[in-house]
Amino acid sequence: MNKQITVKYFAGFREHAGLDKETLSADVETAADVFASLKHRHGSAEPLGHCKVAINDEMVDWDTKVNDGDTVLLFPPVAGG
Amino acid sequence: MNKQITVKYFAGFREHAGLDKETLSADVETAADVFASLKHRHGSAEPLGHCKVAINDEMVDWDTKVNDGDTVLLFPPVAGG
Amino acid sequence: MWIASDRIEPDQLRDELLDPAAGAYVSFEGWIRNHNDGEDVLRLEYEVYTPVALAEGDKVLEEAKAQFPVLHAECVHREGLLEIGECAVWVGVTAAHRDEAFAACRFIIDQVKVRLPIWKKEHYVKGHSGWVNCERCAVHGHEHPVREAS
Amino acid sequence: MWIASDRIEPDQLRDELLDPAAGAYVSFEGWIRNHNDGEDVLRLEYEVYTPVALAEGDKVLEEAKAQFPVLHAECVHREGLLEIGECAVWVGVTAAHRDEAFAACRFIIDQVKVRLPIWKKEHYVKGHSGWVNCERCAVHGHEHPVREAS
Repeated sequence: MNKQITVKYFAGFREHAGLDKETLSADVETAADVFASLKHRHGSAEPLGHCKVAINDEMVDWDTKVNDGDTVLLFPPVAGG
Repeated sequence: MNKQITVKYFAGFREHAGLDKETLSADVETAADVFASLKHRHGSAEPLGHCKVAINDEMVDWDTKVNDGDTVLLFPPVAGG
Repeated sequence: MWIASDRIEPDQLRDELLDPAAGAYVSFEGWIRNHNDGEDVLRLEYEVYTPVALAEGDKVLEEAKAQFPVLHAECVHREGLLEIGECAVWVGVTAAHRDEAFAACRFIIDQVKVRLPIWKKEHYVKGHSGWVNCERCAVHGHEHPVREAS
Repeated sequence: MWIASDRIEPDQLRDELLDPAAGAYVSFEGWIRNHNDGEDVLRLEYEVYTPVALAEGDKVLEEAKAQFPVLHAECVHREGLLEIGECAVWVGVTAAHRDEAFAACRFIIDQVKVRLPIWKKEHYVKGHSGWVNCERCAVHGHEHPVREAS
Protein backbone atom coordinates (compact mmCIF):
# COMPACT_ATOMS: atom_id res chain seq x y z
CA MET A 1 0.00 0.00 0.00
CA ASN A 2 1.32 3.41 -0.89
CA LYS A 3 2.33 5.87 1.82
CA GLN A 4 2.44 9.64 1.57
CA ILE A 5 5.99 10.66 2.56
CA THR A 6 7.58 14.10 2.67
CA VAL A 7 11.27 13.94 1.83
CA LYS A 8 13.83 16.65 2.60
CA TYR A 9 17.22 16.80 0.91
CA PHE A 10 20.35 18.39 2.37
CA ALA A 11 23.67 19.72 1.09
CA GLY A 12 24.87 17.72 -1.92
CA PHE A 13 21.61 15.79 -2.12
CA ARG A 14 19.64 19.03 -2.34
CA GLU A 15 21.93 20.38 -5.04
CA HIS A 16 21.65 17.18 -7.04
CA ALA A 17 17.87 17.01 -6.67
CA GLY A 18 17.47 20.70 -7.43
CA LEU A 19 14.89 20.98 -4.66
CA ASP A 20 14.96 20.81 -0.90
CA LYS A 21 11.67 19.03 -0.30
CA GLU A 22 9.01 17.01 -2.05
CA THR A 23 6.09 14.79 -1.19
CA LEU A 24 5.73 11.41 -2.76
CA SER A 25 3.35 8.55 -2.65
CA ALA A 26 5.21 5.25 -2.76
CA ASP A 27 5.13 1.67 -1.63
CA VAL A 28 8.02 1.83 0.88
CA GLU A 29 8.57 -0.06 4.08
CA THR A 30 11.76 1.41 5.59
CA ALA A 31 13.90 4.53 5.45
CA ALA A 32 16.33 2.55 3.28
CA ASP A 33 13.50 1.95 0.78
CA VAL A 34 12.90 5.70 0.57
CA PHE A 35 16.59 6.31 -0.10
CA ALA A 36 16.70 3.59 -2.76
CA SER A 37 13.55 4.74 -4.52
CA LEU A 38 14.91 8.32 -4.73
CA LYS A 39 18.34 7.52 -6.10
CA HIS A 40 17.54 9.54 -9.24
CA ARG A 41 16.99 12.57 -6.96
CA HIS A 42 19.89 12.51 -4.50
CA GLY A 43 22.20 10.81 -6.97
CA SER A 44 24.28 9.23 -4.22
CA ALA A 45 26.69 6.42 -4.99
CA GLU A 46 27.76 6.38 -1.36
CA PRO A 47 27.29 3.22 0.67
CA LEU A 48 24.15 3.66 2.75
CA GLY A 49 26.24 3.50 5.93
CA HIS A 50 27.95 6.78 4.96
CA CYS A 51 24.65 8.62 4.89
CA LYS A 52 22.24 9.28 7.71
CA VAL A 53 18.51 9.57 7.99
CA ALA A 54 16.03 11.17 10.35
CA ILE A 55 12.28 10.68 10.52
CA ASN A 56 10.27 13.59 11.89
CA ASP A 57 13.49 15.18 13.23
CA GLU A 58 14.61 12.00 15.03
CA MET A 59 17.82 10.31 13.91
CA VAL A 60 16.95 6.70 13.10
CA ASP A 61 18.51 3.59 11.58
CA TRP A 62 17.99 2.87 7.90
CA ASP A 63 15.81 -0.15 8.68
CA THR A 64 13.31 1.95 10.63
CA LYS A 65 9.76 1.68 9.29
CA VAL A 66 8.23 4.75 7.70
CA ASN A 67 4.60 5.57 8.27
CA ASP A 68 2.11 7.42 6.21
CA GLY A 69 2.58 11.15 6.75
CA ASP A 70 6.20 10.91 7.93
CA THR A 71 8.85 13.43 6.98
CA VAL A 72 12.06 11.67 5.99
CA LEU A 73 15.31 13.70 6.08
CA LEU A 74 18.07 12.40 3.82
CA PHE A 75 21.52 13.41 5.05
CA PRO A 76 24.60 12.98 2.86
CA PRO A 77 27.86 12.12 4.66
CA VAL A 78 28.27 14.72 7.40
CA ALA A 79 31.39 16.83 7.85
CA GLY A 80 31.13 19.08 10.87
CA GLY A 81 34.03 20.83 12.59
CA MET B 1 90.26 17.96 48.79
CA ASN B 2 87.61 20.37 49.92
CA LYS B 3 85.63 22.37 47.40
CA GLN B 4 83.94 25.69 47.94
CA ILE B 5 80.26 25.22 46.98
CA THR B 6 77.37 27.65 47.13
CA VAL B 7 74.09 25.89 47.88
CA LYS B 8 70.61 27.32 47.29
CA TYR B 9 67.51 25.89 48.94
CA PHE B 10 63.98 26.13 47.55
CA ALA B 11 60.44 25.82 48.88
CA GLY B 12 60.24 23.25 51.69
CA PHE B 13 64.02 22.86 51.78
CA ARG B 14 64.44 26.61 52.31
CA GLU B 15 61.84 26.65 55.05
CA HIS B 16 63.47 23.71 56.79
CA ALA B 17 66.96 25.18 56.48
CA GLY B 18 65.79 28.60 57.57
CA LEU B 19 67.95 30.18 54.88
CA ASP B 20 67.91 30.33 51.10
CA LYS B 21 71.61 30.13 50.41
CA GLU B 22 74.92 29.29 52.04
CA THR B 23 78.48 28.62 51.07
CA LEU B 24 80.27 25.57 52.35
CA SER B 25 83.66 24.00 52.07
CA ALA B 26 83.32 20.23 51.85
CA ASP B 27 84.92 17.11 50.43
CA VAL B 28 82.20 16.25 47.91
CA GLU B 29 82.41 14.56 44.52
CA THR B 30 78.88 14.68 43.08
CA ALA B 31 75.61 16.57 43.45
CA ALA B 32 74.31 13.59 45.42
CA ASP B 33 77.16 14.03 47.89
CA VAL B 34 76.14 17.66 48.42
CA PHE B 35 72.54 16.58 49.06
CA ALA B 36 73.62 13.87 51.51
CA SER B 37 76.03 16.09 53.41
CA LEU B 38 73.30 18.72 53.88
CA LYS B 39 70.54 16.44 55.11
CA HIS B 40 70.49 18.35 58.42
CA ARG B 41 69.66 21.49 56.42
CA HIS B 42 67.01 20.42 53.89
CA GLY B 43 65.68 17.69 56.16
CA SER B 44 64.41 15.64 53.25
CA ALA B 45 63.42 12.03 53.75
CA GLU B 46 62.37 11.84 50.10
CA PRO B 47 64.09 9.34 47.83
CA LEU B 48 66.74 11.24 45.88
CA GLY B 49 64.84 10.49 42.65
CA HIS B 50 61.93 12.64 43.85
CA CYS B 51 64.14 15.68 44.15
CA LYS B 52 66.02 17.52 41.44
CA VAL B 53 69.27 19.37 41.23
CA ALA B 54 70.80 22.06 39.07
CA ILE B 55 74.40 23.22 38.93
CA ASN B 56 74.96 26.81 37.84
CA ASP B 57 71.34 27.00 36.58
CA GLU B 58 71.64 23.80 34.50
CA MET B 59 69.47 20.82 35.42
CA VAL B 60 71.80 17.86 35.95
CA ASP B 61 71.73 14.28 37.19
CA TRP B 62 72.57 13.53 40.79
CA ASP B 63 75.81 11.80 39.81
CA THR B 64 77.14 14.92 38.08
CA LYS B 65 80.50 16.07 39.46
CA VAL B 66 80.62 19.35 41.32
CA ASN B 67 83.55 21.67 40.90
CA ASP B 68 85.09 24.22 43.17
CA GLY B 69 83.06 27.42 42.93
CA ASP B 70 79.86 25.79 41.64
CA THR B 71 76.41 26.87 42.74
CA VAL B 72 74.24 23.84 43.52
CA LEU B 73 70.46 24.30 43.56
CA LEU B 74 68.55 21.77 45.65
CA PHE B 75 64.97 21.33 44.45
CA PRO B 76 62.40 19.47 46.53
CA PRO B 77 59.76 17.47 44.62
CA VAL B 78 58.23 19.89 42.09
CA ALA B 79 54.51 20.50 41.74
CA GLY B 80 53.75 22.90 38.93
CA GLY B 81 50.37 23.39 37.33
CA MET C 1 24.85 22.51 22.23
CA TRP C 2 24.55 25.72 20.30
CA ILE C 3 24.48 26.57 16.62
CA ALA C 4 25.83 30.07 16.04
CA SER C 5 25.33 32.22 12.97
CA ASP C 6 27.71 34.85 14.37
CA ARG C 7 31.35 34.76 15.42
CA ILE C 8 32.18 32.29 18.20
CA GLU C 9 33.69 34.05 21.25
CA PRO C 10 35.82 31.42 23.02
CA ASP C 11 36.70 33.64 25.98
CA GLN C 12 33.06 34.32 26.82
CA LEU C 13 32.18 30.66 26.42
CA ARG C 14 35.07 29.71 28.70
CA ASP C 15 33.94 32.12 31.39
CA GLU C 16 30.55 30.41 31.51
CA LEU C 17 32.30 27.20 32.59
CA LEU C 18 34.17 28.74 35.53
CA ASP C 19 33.67 26.66 38.67
CA PRO C 20 35.57 26.79 41.98
CA ALA C 21 35.64 22.97 42.01
CA ALA C 22 37.33 22.81 38.60
CA GLY C 23 41.07 22.20 38.43
CA ALA C 24 41.31 21.66 34.68
CA TYR C 25 39.85 23.32 31.60
CA VAL C 26 40.46 21.89 28.14
CA SER C 27 39.17 23.53 24.99
CA PHE C 28 39.24 22.61 21.35
CA GLU C 29 38.67 24.98 18.45
CA GLY C 30 38.39 24.07 14.81
CA TRP C 31 39.69 26.87 12.61
CA ILE C 32 39.19 27.36 8.88
CA ARG C 33 42.45 26.42 7.20
CA ASN C 34 43.69 28.04 4.00
CA HIS C 35 44.33 24.66 2.40
CA ASN C 36 42.79 21.21 2.30
CA ASP C 37 43.67 18.12 0.33
CA GLY C 38 46.13 20.07 -1.81
CA GLU C 39 43.70 22.86 -2.69
CA ASP C 40 43.95 26.52 -1.66
CA VAL C 41 40.77 27.32 0.21
CA LEU C 42 39.17 30.77 -0.03
CA ARG C 43 36.29 30.33 2.40
CA LEU C 44 33.93 27.74 3.77
CA GLU C 45 30.20 27.37 3.99
CA TYR C 46 28.53 25.33 6.73
CA GLU C 47 25.04 24.00 6.26
CA VAL C 48 23.43 22.86 9.50
CA TYR C 49 20.09 21.19 10.01
CA THR C 50 19.57 22.85 13.36
CA PRO C 51 16.73 20.88 15.02
CA VAL C 52 18.57 17.58 14.72
CA ALA C 53 22.05 19.06 15.19
CA LEU C 54 21.01 20.52 18.56
CA ALA C 55 19.36 17.31 19.75
CA GLU C 56 22.26 15.12 18.63
CA GLY C 57 24.81 17.57 20.05
CA ASP C 58 23.09 17.54 23.43
CA LYS C 59 23.11 13.75 23.29
CA VAL C 60 26.88 13.78 22.69
CA LEU C 61 27.39 16.14 25.65
CA GLU C 62 25.27 13.92 27.89
CA GLU C 63 27.23 10.87 26.81
CA ALA C 64 30.49 12.67 27.63
CA LYS C 65 29.23 13.58 31.10
CA ALA C 66 28.08 10.03 31.71
CA GLN C 67 31.40 8.51 30.63
CA PHE C 68 33.82 10.94 32.24
CA PRO C 69 33.60 12.67 35.65
CA VAL C 70 33.51 16.20 34.27
CA LEU C 71 31.88 19.27 35.76
CA HIS C 72 30.78 21.12 32.62
CA ALA C 73 30.90 20.46 28.90
CA GLU C 74 29.67 22.66 26.08
CA CYS C 75 29.93 22.86 22.30
CA VAL C 76 29.13 25.56 19.76
CA HIS C 77 29.17 25.08 15.99
CA ARG C 78 28.97 27.81 13.38
CA GLU C 79 26.72 27.87 10.36
CA GLY C 80 26.90 29.97 7.21
CA LEU C 81 29.88 31.49 5.45
CA LEU C 82 33.25 31.47 7.25
CA GLU C 83 36.53 33.08 6.29
CA ILE C 84 40.03 31.63 6.75
CA GLY C 85 41.07 31.72 10.40
CA GLU C 86 37.55 31.85 11.77
CA CYS C 87 36.46 29.46 14.49
CA ALA C 88 34.03 26.86 13.12
CA VAL C 89 33.54 24.82 16.28
CA TRP C 90 34.39 25.24 19.94
CA VAL C 91 34.36 22.60 22.68
CA GLY C 92 35.04 23.40 26.32
CA VAL C 93 35.23 21.01 29.26
CA THR C 94 35.98 21.54 32.95
CA ALA C 95 36.78 18.81 35.47
CA ALA C 96 38.54 18.38 38.77
CA HIS C 97 41.48 16.75 36.99
CA ARG C 98 42.98 17.02 33.53
CA ASP C 99 42.72 13.35 32.49
CA GLU C 100 38.96 13.47 32.20
CA ALA C 101 38.91 17.01 30.79
CA PHE C 102 41.17 15.95 27.90
CA ALA C 103 39.31 12.69 27.33
CA ALA C 104 35.85 14.28 27.33
CA CYS C 105 36.90 17.16 25.07
CA ARG C 106 38.36 14.72 22.57
CA PHE C 107 35.28 12.49 22.72
CA ILE C 108 32.94 15.41 22.10
CA ILE C 109 34.71 16.81 19.05
CA ASP C 110 35.15 13.34 17.55
CA GLN C 111 31.44 12.58 17.93
CA VAL C 112 30.25 16.01 16.82
CA LYS C 113 32.21 15.68 13.60
CA VAL C 114 30.65 12.39 12.58
CA ARG C 115 27.15 12.49 14.07
CA LEU C 116 25.66 15.96 13.65
CA PRO C 117 23.85 16.87 10.41
CA ILE C 118 26.40 19.48 9.38
CA TRP C 119 27.98 19.79 5.95
CA LYS C 120 30.72 22.00 4.66
CA LYS C 121 31.34 23.28 1.20
CA GLU C 122 34.79 24.52 0.41
CA HIS C 123 35.19 27.44 -1.96
CA TYR C 124 38.59 27.26 -3.59
CA VAL C 125 40.91 30.02 -4.71
CA LYS C 126 40.69 28.68 -8.27
CA GLY C 127 36.96 29.37 -8.34
CA HIS C 128 35.39 25.95 -7.95
CA SER C 129 33.79 24.53 -4.83
CA GLY C 130 32.89 21.19 -3.35
CA TRP C 131 31.21 19.43 -0.46
CA VAL C 132 33.71 17.94 1.95
CA ASN C 133 33.43 14.26 2.71
CA CYS C 134 32.82 12.79 6.10
CA GLU C 135 36.01 12.31 8.11
CA ARG C 136 35.04 8.81 9.24
CA CYS C 137 34.22 7.66 5.70
CA ALA C 138 37.54 9.09 4.58
CA VAL C 139 39.43 7.30 7.35
CA HIS C 140 37.74 4.04 6.45
CA GLY C 141 39.53 4.31 3.15
CA HIS C 142 36.77 4.57 0.61
CA GLU C 143 37.23 5.84 -2.88
CA HIS C 144 36.41 9.51 -2.28
CA PRO C 145 39.35 11.79 -1.43
CA VAL C 146 40.47 12.16 2.17
CA ARG C 147 39.42 15.60 3.27
CA GLU C 148 39.42 16.84 6.77
CA ALA C 149 39.27 20.45 7.94
CA SER C 150 40.80 20.03 11.34
CA MET D 1 57.76 29.56 28.00
CA TRP D 2 56.74 32.44 30.20
CA ILE D 3 56.51 32.93 33.94
CA ALA D 4 53.82 35.47 34.80
CA SER D 5 53.41 37.37 38.03
CA ASP D 6 50.13 38.86 36.82
CA ARG D 7 46.84 37.32 35.70
CA ILE D 8 47.09 34.98 32.70
CA GLU D 9 44.92 36.17 29.79
CA PRO D 10 44.06 33.04 27.75
CA ASP D 11 42.25 34.92 24.98
CA GLN D 12 45.26 37.14 24.28
CA LEU D 13 47.62 34.18 24.37
CA ARG D 14 45.34 32.28 21.98
CA ASP D 15 45.31 35.16 19.53
CA GLU D 16 49.10 35.04 19.33
CA LEU D 17 48.86 31.50 17.96
CA LEU D 18 46.47 32.35 15.10
CA ASP D 19 47.72 30.93 11.82
CA PRO D 20 45.89 30.52 8.50
CA ALA D 21 47.45 27.07 8.15
CA ALA D 22 46.04 25.92 11.50
CA GLY D 23 42.92 23.77 11.58
CA ALA D 24 43.00 22.88 15.25
CA TYR D 25 43.67 24.74 18.47
CA VAL D 26 43.78 22.90 21.79
CA SER D 27 44.31 24.68 25.08
CA PHE D 28 44.71 23.53 28.65
CA GLU D 29 44.28 25.66 31.73
CA GLY D 30 44.99 24.64 35.30
CA TRP D 31 42.67 26.45 37.69
CA ILE D 32 42.98 26.79 41.45
CA ARG D 33 40.45 24.42 43.01
CA ASN D 34 38.72 25.10 46.30
CA HIS D 35 39.61 21.65 47.60
CA ASN D 36 42.47 19.17 47.44
CA ASP D 37 43.02 15.87 49.15
CA GLY D 38 40.00 16.40 51.40
CA GLU D 39 41.02 19.88 52.54
CA ASP D 40 39.23 23.16 51.80
CA VAL D 41 41.73 25.39 50.06
CA LEU D 42 41.71 29.15 50.61
CA ARG D 43 44.47 30.18 48.21
CA LEU D 44 47.69 28.94 46.68
CA GLU D 45 51.22 30.19 46.48
CA TYR D 46 53.55 29.29 43.63
CA GLU D 47 57.28 29.51 44.05
CA VAL D 48 59.15 29.44 40.75
CA TYR D 49 62.88 29.38 40.16
CA THR D 50 62.59 31.37 36.97
CA PRO D 51 65.97 30.93 35.19
CA VAL D 52 65.71 27.14 35.20
CA ALA D 53 61.89 27.06 34.79
CA LEU D 54 62.18 29.09 31.57
CA ALA D 55 65.01 26.98 30.16
CA GLU D 56 63.33 23.69 31.04
CA GLY D 57 59.94 24.94 29.77
CA ASP D 58 61.47 25.93 26.44
CA LYS D 59 63.04 22.47 26.26
CA VAL D 60 59.63 20.86 26.79
CA LEU D 61 58.11 23.02 24.04
CA GLU D 62 60.93 22.10 21.65
CA GLU D 63 60.46 18.42 22.44
CA ALA D 64 56.74 18.75 21.71
CA LYS D 65 57.43 20.41 18.36
CA ALA D 66 59.97 17.72 17.48
CA GLN D 67 57.61 14.86 18.37
CA PHE D 68 54.35 16.18 16.92
CA PRO D 69 53.78 18.11 13.68
CA VAL D 70 52.38 21.20 15.35
CA LEU D 71 52.52 24.80 14.14
CA HIS D 72 52.80 26.66 17.44
CA ALA D 73 53.04 25.72 21.09
CA GLU D 74 53.28 27.98 24.10
CA CYS D 75 53.04 27.75 27.86
CA VAL D 76 52.65 30.31 30.65
CA HIS D 77 52.90 29.55 34.38
CA ARG D 78 51.98 31.90 37.21
CA GLU D 79 54.04 32.64 40.25
CA GLY D 80 53.05 34.19 43.57
CA LEU D 81 49.74 34.17 45.40
CA LEU D 82 46.66 32.89 43.54
CA GLU D 83 43.03 32.86 44.57
CA ILE D 84 40.46 30.11 43.93
CA GLY D 85 39.40 30.06 40.27
CA GLU D 86 42.53 31.78 38.98
CA CYS D 87 44.46 30.30 36.10
CA ALA D 88 47.79 28.87 37.29
CA VAL D 89 49.03 27.49 33.98
CA TRP D 90 48.02 27.82 30.35
CA VAL D 91 49.13 25.68 27.40
CA GLY D 92 48.08 26.41 23.82
CA VAL D 93 48.88 24.41 20.70
CA THR D 94 47.92 24.87 17.05
CA ALA D 95 48.30 22.28 14.31
CA ALA D 96 46.82 21.42 10.95
CA HIS D 97 44.85 18.57 12.54
CA ARG D 98 43.46 17.89 15.99
CA ASP D 99 45.28 14.60 16.73
CA GLU D 100 48.62 16.26 17.08
CA ALA D 101 47.21 19.37 18.79
CA PHE D 102 45.65 17.23 21.54
CA ALA D 103 48.74 15.02 21.88
CA ALA D 104 51.20 17.92 22.06
CA CYS D 105 49.07 19.89 24.53
CA ARG D 106 48.83 16.87 26.78
CA PHE D 107 52.55 16.17 26.51
CA ILE D 108 53.45 19.75 27.42
CA ILE D 109 51.31 20.00 30.55
CA ASP D 110 52.41 16.56 31.74
CA GLN D 111 56.08 17.47 31.36
CA VAL D 112 55.74 20.99 32.77
CA LYS D 113 54.16 19.60 35.92
CA VAL D 114 56.98 17.20 36.70
CA ARG D 115 60.08 18.88 35.28
CA LEU D 116 59.98 22.61 36.00
CA PRO D 117 61.28 23.91 39.34
CA ILE D 118 57.89 25.12 40.55
CA TRP D 119 56.38 24.44 43.95
CA LYS D 120 53.00 25.20 45.39
CA LYS D 121 51.96 25.79 48.92
CA GLU D 122 48.32 25.42 49.74
CA HIS D 123 46.78 27.66 52.35
CA TYR D 124 43.79 25.94 53.89
CA VAL D 125 40.55 27.37 55.21
CA LYS D 126 41.39 25.95 58.65
CA GLY D 127 44.49 28.16 58.83
CA HIS D 128 47.35 25.75 58.19
CA SER D 129 49.32 25.40 54.99
CA GLY D 130 51.52 22.87 53.23
CA TRP D 131 53.74 22.24 50.26
CA VAL D 132 52.05 20.03 47.68
CA ASN D 133 53.85 16.90 46.65
CA CYS D 134 54.94 16.10 43.14
CA GLU D 135 52.24 14.49 41.05
CA ARG D 136 54.57 11.85 39.65
CA CYS D 137 55.87 10.86 43.09
CA ALA D 138 52.27 10.63 44.28
CA VAL D 139 51.30 8.46 41.32
CA HIS D 140 54.22 6.18 42.00
CA GLY D 141 52.55 5.39 45.29
CA HIS D 142 55.00 6.61 47.89
CA GLU D 143 54.10 7.27 51.47
CA HIS D 144 53.30 10.97 51.20
CA PRO D 145 49.67 11.90 50.53
CA VAL D 146 48.41 12.04 46.95
CA ARG D 147 47.90 15.67 46.14
CA GLU D 148 47.29 17.05 42.70
CA ALA D 149 45.87 20.42 41.81
CA SER D 150 44.60 19.60 38.36
